[in-house]
Amino acid sequence: MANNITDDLVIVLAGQAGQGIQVIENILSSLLKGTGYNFFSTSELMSRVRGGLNSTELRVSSKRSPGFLDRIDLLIPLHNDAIAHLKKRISLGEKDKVNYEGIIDIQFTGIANELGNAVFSNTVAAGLICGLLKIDERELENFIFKYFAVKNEDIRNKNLQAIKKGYFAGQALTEINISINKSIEVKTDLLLSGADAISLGAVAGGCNYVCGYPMSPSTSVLEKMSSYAEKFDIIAEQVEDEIGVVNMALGAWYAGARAMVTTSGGGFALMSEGLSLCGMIESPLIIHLAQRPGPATGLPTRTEQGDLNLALYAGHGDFPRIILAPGTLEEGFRLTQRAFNLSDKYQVPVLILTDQYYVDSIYNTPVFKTDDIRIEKYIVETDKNYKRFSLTENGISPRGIPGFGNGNVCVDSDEHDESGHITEDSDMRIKMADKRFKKFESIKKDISPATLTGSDNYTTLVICWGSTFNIVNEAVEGLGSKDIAVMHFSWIFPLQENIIEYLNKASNVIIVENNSSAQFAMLIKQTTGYSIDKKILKYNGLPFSVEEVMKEIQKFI
Amino acid sequence: MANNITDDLVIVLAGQAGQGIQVIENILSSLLKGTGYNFFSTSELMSRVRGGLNSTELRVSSKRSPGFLDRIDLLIPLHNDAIAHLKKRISLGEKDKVNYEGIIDIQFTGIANELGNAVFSNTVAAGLICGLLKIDERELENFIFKYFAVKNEDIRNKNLQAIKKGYFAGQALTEINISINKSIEVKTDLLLSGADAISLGAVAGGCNYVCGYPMSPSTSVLEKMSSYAEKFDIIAEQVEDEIGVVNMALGAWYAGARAMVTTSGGGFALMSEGLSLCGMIESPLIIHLAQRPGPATGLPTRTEQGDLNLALYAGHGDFPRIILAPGTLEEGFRLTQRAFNLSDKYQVPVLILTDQYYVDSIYNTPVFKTDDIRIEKYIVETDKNYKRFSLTENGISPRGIPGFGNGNVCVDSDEHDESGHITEDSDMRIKMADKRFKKFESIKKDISPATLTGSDNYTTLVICWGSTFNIVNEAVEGLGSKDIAVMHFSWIFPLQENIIEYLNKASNVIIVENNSSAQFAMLIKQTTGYSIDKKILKYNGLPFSVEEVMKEIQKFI
Amino acid sequence: MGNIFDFEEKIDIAWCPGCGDYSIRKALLEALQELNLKKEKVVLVSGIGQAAKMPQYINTSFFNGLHGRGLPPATAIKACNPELTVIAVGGDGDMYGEGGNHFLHATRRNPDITLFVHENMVYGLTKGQAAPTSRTGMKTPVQVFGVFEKPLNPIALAISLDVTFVARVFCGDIEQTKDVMKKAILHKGFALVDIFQPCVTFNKINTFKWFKDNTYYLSGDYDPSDRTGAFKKSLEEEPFPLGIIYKSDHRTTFEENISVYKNDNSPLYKREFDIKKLEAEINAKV
Amino acid sequence: MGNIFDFEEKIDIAWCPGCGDYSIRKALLEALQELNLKKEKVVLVSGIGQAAKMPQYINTSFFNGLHGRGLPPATAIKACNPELTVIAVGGDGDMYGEGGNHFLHATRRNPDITLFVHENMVYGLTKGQAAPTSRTGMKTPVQVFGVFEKPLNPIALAISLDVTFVARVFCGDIEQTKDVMKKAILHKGFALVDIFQPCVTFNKINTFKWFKDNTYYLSGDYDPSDRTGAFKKSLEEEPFPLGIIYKSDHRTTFEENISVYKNDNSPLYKREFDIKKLEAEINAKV
Ligand SMILES: Cc1ncc(C[n+]2csc(CCOP(=O)(O)OP(=O)(O)O)c2C)c(N)n1
Ligand SMILES: Cc1ncc(C[n+]2csc(CCOP(=O)(O)OP(=O)(O)O)c2C)c(N)n1
Ligand code: SF4
Ligand code: SF4
Ligand SMILES: [Mg+2]
Ligand SMILES: [Mg+2]
Repeated sequence: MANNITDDLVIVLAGQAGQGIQVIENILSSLLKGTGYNFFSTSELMSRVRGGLNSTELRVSSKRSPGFLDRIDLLIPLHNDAIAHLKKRISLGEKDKVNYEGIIDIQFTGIANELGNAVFSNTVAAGLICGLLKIDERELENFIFKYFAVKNEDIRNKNLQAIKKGYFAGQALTEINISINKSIEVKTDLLLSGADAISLGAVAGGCNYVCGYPMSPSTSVLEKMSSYAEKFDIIAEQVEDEIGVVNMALGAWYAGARAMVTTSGGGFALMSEGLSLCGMIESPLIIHLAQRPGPATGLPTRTEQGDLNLALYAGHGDFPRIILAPGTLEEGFRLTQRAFNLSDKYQVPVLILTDQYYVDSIYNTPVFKTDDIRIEKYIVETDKNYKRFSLTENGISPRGIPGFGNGNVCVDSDEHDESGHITEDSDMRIKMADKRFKKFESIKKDISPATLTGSDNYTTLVICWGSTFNIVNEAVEGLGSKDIAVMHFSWIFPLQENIIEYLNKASNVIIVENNSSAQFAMLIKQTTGYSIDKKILKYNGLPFSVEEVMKEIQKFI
Repeated sequence: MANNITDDLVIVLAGQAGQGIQVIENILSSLLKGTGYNFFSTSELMSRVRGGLNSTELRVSSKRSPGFLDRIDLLIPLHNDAIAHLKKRISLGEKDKVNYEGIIDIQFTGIANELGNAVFSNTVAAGLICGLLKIDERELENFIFKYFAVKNEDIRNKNLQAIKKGYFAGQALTEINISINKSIEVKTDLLLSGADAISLGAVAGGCNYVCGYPMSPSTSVLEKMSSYAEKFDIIAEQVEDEIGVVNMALGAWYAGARAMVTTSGGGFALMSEGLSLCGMIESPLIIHLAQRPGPATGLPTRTEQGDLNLALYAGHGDFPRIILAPGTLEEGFRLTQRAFNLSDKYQVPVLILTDQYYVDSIYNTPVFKTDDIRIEKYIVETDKNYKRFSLTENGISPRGIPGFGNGNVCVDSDEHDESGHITEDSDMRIKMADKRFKKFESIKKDISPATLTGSDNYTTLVICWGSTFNIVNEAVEGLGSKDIAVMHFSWIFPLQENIIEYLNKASNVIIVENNSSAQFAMLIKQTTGYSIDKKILKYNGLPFSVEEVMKEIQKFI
Repeated sequence: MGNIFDFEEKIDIAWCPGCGDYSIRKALLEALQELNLKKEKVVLVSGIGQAAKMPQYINTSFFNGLHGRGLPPATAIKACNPELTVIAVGGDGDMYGEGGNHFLHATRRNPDITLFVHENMVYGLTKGQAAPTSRTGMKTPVQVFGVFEKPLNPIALAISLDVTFVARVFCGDIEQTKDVMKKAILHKGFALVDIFQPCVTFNKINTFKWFKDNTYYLSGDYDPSDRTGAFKKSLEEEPFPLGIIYKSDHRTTFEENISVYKNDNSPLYKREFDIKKLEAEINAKV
Repeated sequence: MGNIFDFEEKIDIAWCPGCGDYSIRKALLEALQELNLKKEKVVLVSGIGQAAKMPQYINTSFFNGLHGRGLPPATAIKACNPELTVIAVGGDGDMYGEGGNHFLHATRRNPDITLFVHENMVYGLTKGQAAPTSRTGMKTPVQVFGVFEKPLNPIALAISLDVTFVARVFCGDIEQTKDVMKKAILHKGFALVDIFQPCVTFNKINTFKWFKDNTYYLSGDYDPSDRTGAFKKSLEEEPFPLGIIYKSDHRTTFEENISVYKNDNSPLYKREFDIKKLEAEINAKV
């Protein structure tokens, strides 16, 4: 009996680190998206360079569906342990759907060995998928030629042969019928990872100084931005430690650059004191915080939304900050772009919270419009009477930089007077503390409200934030109920004040968070007094799957 | 007209750093307490070693009144700027009570100069106060002899002469009549600073490893503990930075010591990552965090309760912790003692929050009882099958240490299995995360409930925490209302769950916090949903005064 | 007879096949065994990185802490229980990069511990960025124009800090590695062994062959006790000298300077609390 | 004519009367003036401590950051605007203690900045604990048994790191201090001047007289270009040599290695954003 797969195909590749799964992902993402298929992929990797067991999910679909599914239509195990590994993962959700009888025996390694080397098995697998999807043979050939253009001829040819062998094997498979619609729009879509979206957003925000210290999963943004150094006039520097990173970035803003740092939990924790300095000297600062499961080293290559509390309160003393957490690639681009303007305008740190799932996932998305992009610079030329911390109505003092004008630009980590010099005057202290907080009121006016999707007349409201947007959204769509809406926050702090109206409108409020303590629910309670007791939490290092969220929501309605 | 001062005398000494105000404080505290007067003193100091303007308040009273008052009965200016300096301070509260006509001209420097050196003016001033209080001359002489015993004879004699000159001048003053009761109990009281209380508590907790990096106002505890090194078998080490401090302390606990670190805001911020490590390896750890106004360097020698949020959330990822904040010296001693047992029992970090006002204030308090003091050690001898993180009912795994038994004691900052080795198994991850949190349930049973003083049938409830206890208590007593009670928290986190019952009982809830954002009120709201809108906040670097709290409470009732 | 520091069951080692870390492990296992150390008395301490995983693969107690933070706990562990043999292990990023300040100041305290640094001139675990020791010109996904920073010279640095045992070995020579490890462990005071280690996956420049071609053994008549001479030697690069470059015994250790061991050398955990002393101290405050 | 780097009005200086920091300030003011630097083009950067208050008392722009964290912002400021003269100032605790790791690695980048460290062998601002440079045996309220750690030798350390301008002066000699400061500021690349400075309040051992008695001037024929010789010289203690101990010009600077200045030497803040390039990059992702 043939399996029919319509509109939505989930392929999972599993094998050891170093077996080249990433290569398959690279090839298929461009190729499939390029031929008009909606494409999504996400990986779960062990914290090791070789061996272990990793898996990558590729999702090919008729309509945009960039969310993680538990269901596996096609499992391609490149290693013996793969099935055992994934059986477990699947058991979380849809075990019953795994059809063990459906195993089709394709000897990837056998085929690859015919070409003289087992390393080609990944390319064979990629070919197989192309065959199943009936990709045009010429298109495939052209693509491969381009893809391996930089490699030497022998390697290119071997790969081409490998992919073709796989391709024919795939075409020959009668056990599976796949029908997925292609569309022309997809061809002109962008194909990006979360890390790409953040990096492009930073460039679009005028970022010209990037520093960081390698740390999964934030490194991809550091690497991307470093690769942009020449093209976009960016100083990109790897620093000795994260304390150096944050203090360097503050120096860069002070001297007139637009600086971003990129880090993860432990590295961000080390920046706490520097963040407090940022608050005191009222410097702009962009921090990209890609979360991973803690505490401590935790699960370094996996995903979690567990650092919200730290983002909210890191740094001693009181000072304002802005926290953003994009849900989609488009949002990642726009919010990061905007973060630079907001940070410059209000002279406060802006934190962009992503996570491993967000930065490493790839999908196609409509081309980002750039006509509304403005680099808003708030630097002023100083004169002899310039005072860096002049007390103003709204708390914002015009920001000068050294060397631009005749004034002294003095910033101080101690409490200071308007000129930036140390003071211990208790009245001045209050004026300065109040000034710093006054800015909060203006910031609130700039809040981008949460996205409400699903029913307008909801009785059930599902709250989520950051990277889970696509997953939760698809889950609620999947439930097909007229009573449910999803409220997704990408502007996290300061929290939108009218949220309480949305909560009160629902008889049933559910929160979905990829952490163990429902940190966003705590923020909501702390802001509104509203306690969300229905919590869907996950903290085993993996992202939510669409099915899982559906099932859990159903339990609550 | 003579001024009569009955039962409660407030003397303020003001002068430059280096003028020896601390010496007067030292002399008078022992002397007055030793003769049976209730004594309290507190200082406000600038962040400089010489110059500037500092002041110390000495309060001598018939009954125990260890709280800061705005009122000044006797101002002793040792520098020209003193009056201007204090006028301002007083203007916060009780300006009308300053009687400028009452100025009495005592030439401290003149008298000192007669002795050949202006440096004795402080001793003259000390003598004057003794004269005013009619201290027995012999008692004074004996005391001075002992006090200056270590100095050379000439210095001792000069000081004695100086103090006597002041003494006679004081006796001769007819403009002021002071009558304050002495009592025998006071003579057998302890006379301590907050730093002393914390240090003695640490010793009583079995502390045998102390490390830190100097930082006001926490240094006094580091110094005190260092001075105890020989007597109490303590390893005391100044470390290169606060990151080294926290990681060293974790190593010390791992090897079987009972370690404490002492730090302030910025230093604690730097420990954030280490705190998270503590959470992951389930190590005990005692952190004394003496708060000062932030952000950044802020007002380094002044007071604030502004680091509660950081204490609550420092460290990435989720893990349990305990936060304590003593209100009295007795509490400082007991809670610090207990912190070691709690930390060892639950294998969680315990934070003790004080502040500059707490650590630097001195007063007499009944002798600490020691009969109920137990050093509870939870270390087990290991065998070959020992597993450091064995999964148990209540989440607590018996804690072995290397070298005691035959087992391997393995701890790891990565997520780990029972034996302490790295794992990426998602089920084990959940088991371990749950295990860490399970301990929270047991901890809650150990909570010491808040102290309720004042009326039992209150309609107004004044909430406060940490160092403000004596001040708020005296303020509410002063209001003399039958409707007001004070609820003081020294066990901050996890927050006592039945607090909501107390809140609901009141029609009027007021919170008093020495910070700008009412951080404890936020914790209450986050825990209970209850929003306290009546806030008495102070964040100019100074402690509350009793009068100020009275006045502010009155506004709300 | 098996090595008691090895596991009886097969363990899953996360290093890449061919990684130099395997040789270092082999040398360490043999060194521990040949020194006849008691398993219960050995503690390995590390930070985070590929090198820092070493303790996971040795059958003893360990403290595998934070990236860059191996030395503070190692120092404290030895201080609290001088009966233990404490060995810190880490990568060049771990110990000289993130952990540089602890390296500087641990040497000033001079605890009687041993430090093995795997110098692979790259960040292995985070996939190939430059380490402080990376050679100038090396391109990586972050150092896209090539490393321009001057590579840290840990040997010169350690000699400037008067570390009293400073050695460099290449793990391709397991015998010398083991031999120097043993001497380092036996040395009284802080001992540094910087171990050249090829990272086969991310460092395509400083390969096994490169290390082989760019090192030489110190001659038999080399005098490691002359600090200035050792400094001069430490400046030699490509080829780098291998062996014990500086050694001296003029310094006291941290533990020797701690007051608690003046009259009693038992570890802290064995000591009893004397409430009488506390009471006396309290009463002195009356 | 007044010094434009001084204030016209009287300022309140928080140092103790008699503190060596006053002499350092005097030397610095004069050095800045004599170099004819434009006031608008000078930025002082510091951490926290008594020494780190220096920028507060010079009439220019400054970044007075966190304890120990002067060098990272100083490096970045110079990198973002190479037209500025960037001088970092700090105490021995600030720069060699809390900030030790930045010191290590800033020297590897070699930004064209100058670092003045006030070596008073004590923590001044926090009232008298040991600094990394405190001499062995010094008792303090924390080091109750006396310092046992080996004092950090910043000169040896800097030479081991190949800092290309390494000098030590005593602020008691304002002329030499000024002279060396000027040379350090003019030097291309990272320059360290370690300045002996008596702390009259908390360091009763290393007094003005002590420094006077325990220092000597390098002779005219001393050759600061020989690194090994300089290292040897740096090991001389009590008396300590004063002057430029090591100097070389073989290293490139951080700014010279930054790609943004390859074809355009204007500071970052002057540059315009080119949206076309962004659009091209976005479109390349189709
Ligand atoms: C605070 C912090 N920053 C960054 C990281 C990420 N990280 C883990 S290992 C490592 C460097 C590994 O290089 P090295 O220390 O040289 O060890 P190797 O893997 O080369 O043996 C980094 C940057 C971390 N775990 N913690
Ligand atoms: C993170 C942090 N830790 C500690 C302090 C407290 N602190 C301020 S200055 C200082 C040391 C001062 O000594 P040094 O750097 O030698 O400067 P000096 O005052 O002697 O000139 C310390 C420890 C701080 N401000 N921040
Ligand atoms: S990445 Fe390099 S250092 Fe790490 S295990 Fe592989 S070869 Fe060894
Ligand atoms: S404490 Fe010492 S270093 Fe600080 S100002 Fe006074 S004399 Fe100078
Ligand atoms: Mg390495
Ligand atoms: Mg100093």
